[in-house]
Amino acid sequence: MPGYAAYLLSRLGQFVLVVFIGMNISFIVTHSTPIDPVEQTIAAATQYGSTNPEAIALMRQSLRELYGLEGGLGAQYVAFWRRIAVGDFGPSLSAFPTPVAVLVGRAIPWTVGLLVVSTVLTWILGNALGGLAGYYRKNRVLRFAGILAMAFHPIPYYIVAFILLITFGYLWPVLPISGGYMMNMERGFNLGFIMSLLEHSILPILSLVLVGLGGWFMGMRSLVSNVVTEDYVTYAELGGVSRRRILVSYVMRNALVPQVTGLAMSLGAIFNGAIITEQVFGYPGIGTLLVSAVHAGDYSLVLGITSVSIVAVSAAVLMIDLLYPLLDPRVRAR
Amino acid sequence: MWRILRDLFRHNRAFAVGMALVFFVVVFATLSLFSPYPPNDSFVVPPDLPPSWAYLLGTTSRGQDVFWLLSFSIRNTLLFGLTVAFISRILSLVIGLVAGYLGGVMDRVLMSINDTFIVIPLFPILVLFYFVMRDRMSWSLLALMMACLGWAYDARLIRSVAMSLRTREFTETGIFSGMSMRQVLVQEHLPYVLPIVFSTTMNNLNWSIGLEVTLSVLGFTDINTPTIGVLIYWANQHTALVAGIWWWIAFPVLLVVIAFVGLFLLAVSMNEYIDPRSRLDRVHG
Amino acid sequence: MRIWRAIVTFVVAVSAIASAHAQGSISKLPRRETLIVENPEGTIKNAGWFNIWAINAGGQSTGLHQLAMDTFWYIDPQRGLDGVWDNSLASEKPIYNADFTEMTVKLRQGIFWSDGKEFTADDVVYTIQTHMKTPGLRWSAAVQVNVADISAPDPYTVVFKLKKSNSRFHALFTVRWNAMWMMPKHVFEKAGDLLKFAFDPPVTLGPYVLHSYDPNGKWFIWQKRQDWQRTTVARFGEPGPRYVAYIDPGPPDKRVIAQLNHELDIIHDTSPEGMFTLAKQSKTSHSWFKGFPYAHPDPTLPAVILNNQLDMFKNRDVRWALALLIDIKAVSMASYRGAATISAIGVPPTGSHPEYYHAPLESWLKDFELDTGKRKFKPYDPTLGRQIADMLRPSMTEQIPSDPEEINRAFGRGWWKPNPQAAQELLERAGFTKRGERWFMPDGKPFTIRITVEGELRPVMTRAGSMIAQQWRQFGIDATTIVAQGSLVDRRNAGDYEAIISWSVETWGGHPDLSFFLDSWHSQFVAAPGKAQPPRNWQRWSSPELDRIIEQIRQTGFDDPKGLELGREYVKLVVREMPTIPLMSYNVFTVMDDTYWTGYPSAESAPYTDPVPNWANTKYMMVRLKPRQ
Amino acid sequence: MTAPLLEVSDVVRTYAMGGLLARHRTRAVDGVSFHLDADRPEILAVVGESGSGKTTLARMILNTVTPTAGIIRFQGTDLSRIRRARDRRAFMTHVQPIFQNPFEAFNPLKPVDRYLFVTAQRMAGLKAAEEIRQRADDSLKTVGLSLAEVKGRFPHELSGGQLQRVAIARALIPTPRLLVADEPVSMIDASLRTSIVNLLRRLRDEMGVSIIYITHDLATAYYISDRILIMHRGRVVESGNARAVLDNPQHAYSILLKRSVLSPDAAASGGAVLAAATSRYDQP
Repeated sequence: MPGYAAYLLSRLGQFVLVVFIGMNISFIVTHSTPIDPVEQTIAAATQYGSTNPEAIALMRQSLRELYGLEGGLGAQYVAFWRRIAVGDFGPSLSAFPTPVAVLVGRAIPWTVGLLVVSTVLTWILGNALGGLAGYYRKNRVLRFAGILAMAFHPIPYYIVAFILLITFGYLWPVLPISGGYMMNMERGFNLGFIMSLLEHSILPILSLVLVGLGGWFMGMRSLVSNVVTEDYVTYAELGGVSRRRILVSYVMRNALVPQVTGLAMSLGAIFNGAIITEQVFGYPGIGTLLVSAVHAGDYSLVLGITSVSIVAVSAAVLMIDLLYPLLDPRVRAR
Repeated sequence: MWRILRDLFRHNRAFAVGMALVFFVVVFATLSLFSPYPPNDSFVVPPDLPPSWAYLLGTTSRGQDVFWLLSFSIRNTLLFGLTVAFISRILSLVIGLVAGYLGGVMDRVLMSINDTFIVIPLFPILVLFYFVMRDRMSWSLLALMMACLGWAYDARLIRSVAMSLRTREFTETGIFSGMSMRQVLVQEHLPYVLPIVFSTTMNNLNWSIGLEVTLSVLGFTDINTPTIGVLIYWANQHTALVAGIWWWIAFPVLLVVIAFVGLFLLAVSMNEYIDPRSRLDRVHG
Repeated sequence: MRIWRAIVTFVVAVSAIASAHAQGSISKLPRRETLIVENPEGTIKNAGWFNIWAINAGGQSTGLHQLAMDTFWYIDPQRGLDGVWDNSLASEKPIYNADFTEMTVKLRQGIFWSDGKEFTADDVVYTIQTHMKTPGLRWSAAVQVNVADISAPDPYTVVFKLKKSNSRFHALFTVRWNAMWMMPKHVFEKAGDLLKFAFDPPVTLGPYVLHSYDPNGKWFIWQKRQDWQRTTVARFGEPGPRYVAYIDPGPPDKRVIAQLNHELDIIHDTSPEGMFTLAKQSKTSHSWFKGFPYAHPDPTLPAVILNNQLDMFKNRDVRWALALLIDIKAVSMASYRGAATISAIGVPPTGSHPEYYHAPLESWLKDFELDTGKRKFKPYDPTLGRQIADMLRPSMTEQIPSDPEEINRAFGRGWWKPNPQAAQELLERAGFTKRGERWFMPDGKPFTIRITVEGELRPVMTRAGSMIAQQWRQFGIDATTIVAQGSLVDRRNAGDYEAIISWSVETWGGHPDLSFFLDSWHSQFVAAPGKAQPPRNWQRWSSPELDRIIEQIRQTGFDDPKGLELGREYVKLVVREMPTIPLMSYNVFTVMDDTYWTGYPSAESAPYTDPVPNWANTKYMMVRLKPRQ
Repeated sequence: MTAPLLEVSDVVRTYAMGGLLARHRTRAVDGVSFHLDADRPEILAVVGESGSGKTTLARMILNTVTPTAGIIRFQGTDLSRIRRARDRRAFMTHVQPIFQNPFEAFNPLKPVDRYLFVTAQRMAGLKAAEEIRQRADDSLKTVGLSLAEVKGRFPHELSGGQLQRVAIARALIPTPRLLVADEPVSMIDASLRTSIVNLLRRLRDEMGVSIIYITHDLATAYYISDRILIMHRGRVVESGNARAVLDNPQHAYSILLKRSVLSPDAAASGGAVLAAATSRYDQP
């Protein structure tokens, strides 16, 4: 049964395989860390407070039972897949008994909202500028823009974020520096909340865009330079098609194909969160959750987050692969 | 080879400037060999001094001379980035070209491996890896680990170009001329993917150094090896930005930017040189 | 070009939105009635969880245990509002029988839960019995190990029957940072599975109730109870702030910025440099000490903890040699920029301890002799605290006190004078050899020490560790630091480290009794190498002599003056044996902003409590805070 | 009785087309059979409009596309059995392609002589540099060029006609038995076509090479081929002696095809009865 159906099936199979392997790797890595959630819990519970060694031993035992860590690695592995099968990640260990799904669900809208906007914005700006710069290679302004974008690109993100923070939060304090919205505000669909939401997202988005721009710019620039060599562009140029039309409908359209792939993957990858952004701007999201889960040895939560991320990225890759043959007949012919 | 470089240097201003900047950074990094202070020692000079003739780039709150500290840091950071970039470029080139050329089952297998690497979330893996490795975690191990995690995306990019190269007739000519797969890939296809390799190298460098900084800022690296990340880590621990010790941050950032702009200009001019279109232009003209 | 126009438009739009919303509007609460406090727990993963009895399910110092909880007694790490000891829910001190197998508690009357129900012995009995039969609660184990039975002869009296003699059983209900809190019976008995009960909103015993919270755990706002007079702090007056917000302000730099913008009234902790910045730039910011070293010394003793189960540290000579290689002045500079309160002995130099331990023992320390085998010498240098002050005076000028007593209080007294010569002799006696520039252990391997530090989580301690590694390295020991952020707890528990910068000494601060940490130093609790060790004897040191001291303390009443004698015996023992190398107190740069509130505690004028806001004891601060006119 | 040079029997090749929902399979080549004799070199023209399956057929003969059904044998060897690299190379020494677009047939970034050398080295098994050069030069001379003319030249420095000759010269280096020429003249200036076409004929006559000449151009097919296959939508609609078929087409499609290709300027070039034609059969 050759053809697209077979392709679809085999690609789906590959998707399942990749997700399976990815989740297994996550399982192995998370469970091979030396961080023991029980010890973390005990340490946090007894920190600064009174400790009775005998009581600690008892506590250790009952926590082990509570967290379901008694059965050893094999049993945990089976339990992991059994839960995944019903779409459940079990309870978080560091916020027992709250389900992992609840914690992840609370954080994800923020992460997705922030990163989708900034990723798409960065992508559009970077590709537009890069495309122009790749096509009008002699243009001074664009050359300068290119150097500027590249100069910004290598500045460690942490620094960029912090400079923005100091500039707009302290030297010229016009923007809020912390949180996703104003403290003590009714969440909901009302103007005040939305304005507050926008206001709080400006700095995080701006920092992400500034730093991310260079990559897309650079990629698009070189892709366009490549496409420009293709015959059809030369023909179009000779045929008297206007430069702008060539750029838009001949050059950009073709150069964009790999960039769309990149966009899809970046969008998939947003489920990793933006850890430094969240840290610097105190923005709620999955990154902070992940770091704290790692610190707490909360396998369930780490696995929950990585699994969501693995599925999201795989799905993005799958989508691209399924759409690719429909867009590019040369690939289909194979 | 030398002639090409000389010509580039003479006629291509971007190349000349890039070369000069990179040379500057390399010289700076080499200076680390002559540092009067071991890189990890603190309070060898008075702390918190702004740039002056005695301390060209000022001193840190840890009593380190920023000038010498920076020479170690930039050296290690660039070596780190280049190591990651080099290893991961080789991986992505080999896998991308082979998968694109062979297609079929082999492509499916390679891309499955590739995709697994793409979908595994990097950050938690690196952090967990740090915990698993504990005291053995080092600069080189991190570089190796990141190289192994950093090739997949570009391999996919290269594969897509290789796939379209595979359908071009000159590939058939090569095959019917009796070229081996290696020959076709290296001699026929490689020139077409080199521009991508160059620009992804820049991205990869940026990515690896950025990730190193991120991990360092969060404290997930070996802080005994001075790198830009570790430098920022310490500056951050001393709230240097708020405390007004701007030279602790500004000069390292400036140097990183110089290094990158230099490398970028080199990459662009090299790209222009190896780029099929400009190569054709050149031979035409 | 269009793109430029788009960018310009975007920037203009951003500025417009920004300017339209003037800053300072961080909440809709009336700012003058709101106290904004940093919660060092950061972002609370599981914000909607207020059942503090379930282990770590939600936050603790979100205001929950400071403003909503209550228990029998509090010991203040500083002077206290009315003495160190405060009878909170109890109306008097614990009453033990002669052999410490029974403890009777008299309860205060007229205390009400925030939902209007009176607090009585029923609640206490319910709390204890629940913990006895429910494993997995925060204090279940402690209750199960100790309590045989509980009864309430009348609504305001409870009697604990203990499983075995325990003169410190009341410590379970005595707040030092926290303690076992009382549950509202009428709420919890209807709750079903207690491990799955979120207790949202919490019914409180403290003077505040929950007003609102961020589902993402960035902030928690508490509101003063209408009937605050029916709570235990009412004895000291009305709490000042109508609202108290506990927030996650982000990393240390941001806390500084937030306070400079007057958006954060109390910073829990920042870096020394952040503190200096605030001291320089903000007229309204101040801290525990008026000038240098600013920070509040917590009753906690960071030390170089050596793993005494490792062969290389089994010999006392080696441990002492390592101590003599530390230049405490440099460590103080590197860690706290000099703002450290040093301590040569095994109790923190804070609260009432200098009076009880440091001052009285100073003459003994001065006479203390160490024998290297080649010669005898007196390692203690009583002037080191002063030397640090003198070193800082040129740059910090009038910030540095000159009164010797003040210097003692702020910088500590003396420490061990660096003595590489003696260290060399001690190491050689222990069988170590120096070849070239490097030291080798008796088995011929290079003498390497990896010092584990906590990194970002304890920046100051990380700095101290780096400096000590450097000093050891300069002597020819291959010493490096390892950041074990996150895994520190596991490694410390399992003895999977060589040296660690951490603390195994924590005390009440206000009270000379040392059992709080010392009881767990008994050799009966030392785990085999590789096995998890219960807190706090991380150094895994066992000594028959110490066991004898601990056993005697167990037989002595809490306020018995004999306890102090035994405490001093412990101090002398650990000076001789040096199982850990004590460094300094854990100084916390808690910075308070006067813009909206006054009446914060301070060392000079109002040492009534610890200002460090994650301590449950800080509830006392609320009654002293007054809005600034 | 020796095996035929090439034997194509009932070859089918299908492709899946269409989107996610509306999929259908097209038969690019649908049951084609023919054979070439081993002892009598000939030019077989495969004629059809674009999309008629002739290129797919060519690729199957070159063994770069596998048939969905049917068998192709070259000198008695089933092409689908050729798996090892050595066998494949042996096959390629006997069967060589000539592509439609000479500008595409060579890597624009490489000098064209390189392909000649590589072929001489790897396909003809020559080792010494001098021998290799000699062989390349000989081969170029066969097509009316010389090594001196093309040495170090890049594809864009040569004209289409020259390039196509270099391509043919390269294909001839391993002394193949069969050339598969896929529209070898369609991208070349009309004025140069005849020379290429004549060259092909000369190869048949002088070197005994069989040629499968794929084209949509009836004029040249008529001019040089011995036999002809007319393909329409993957099927052979008519075949036989070229002149017989073209002079008197039977199938409706062939008639239509013939009617639409006559052009006035064709007669002018080369003195042939029919010459190059550029227009195409209109798609239904």
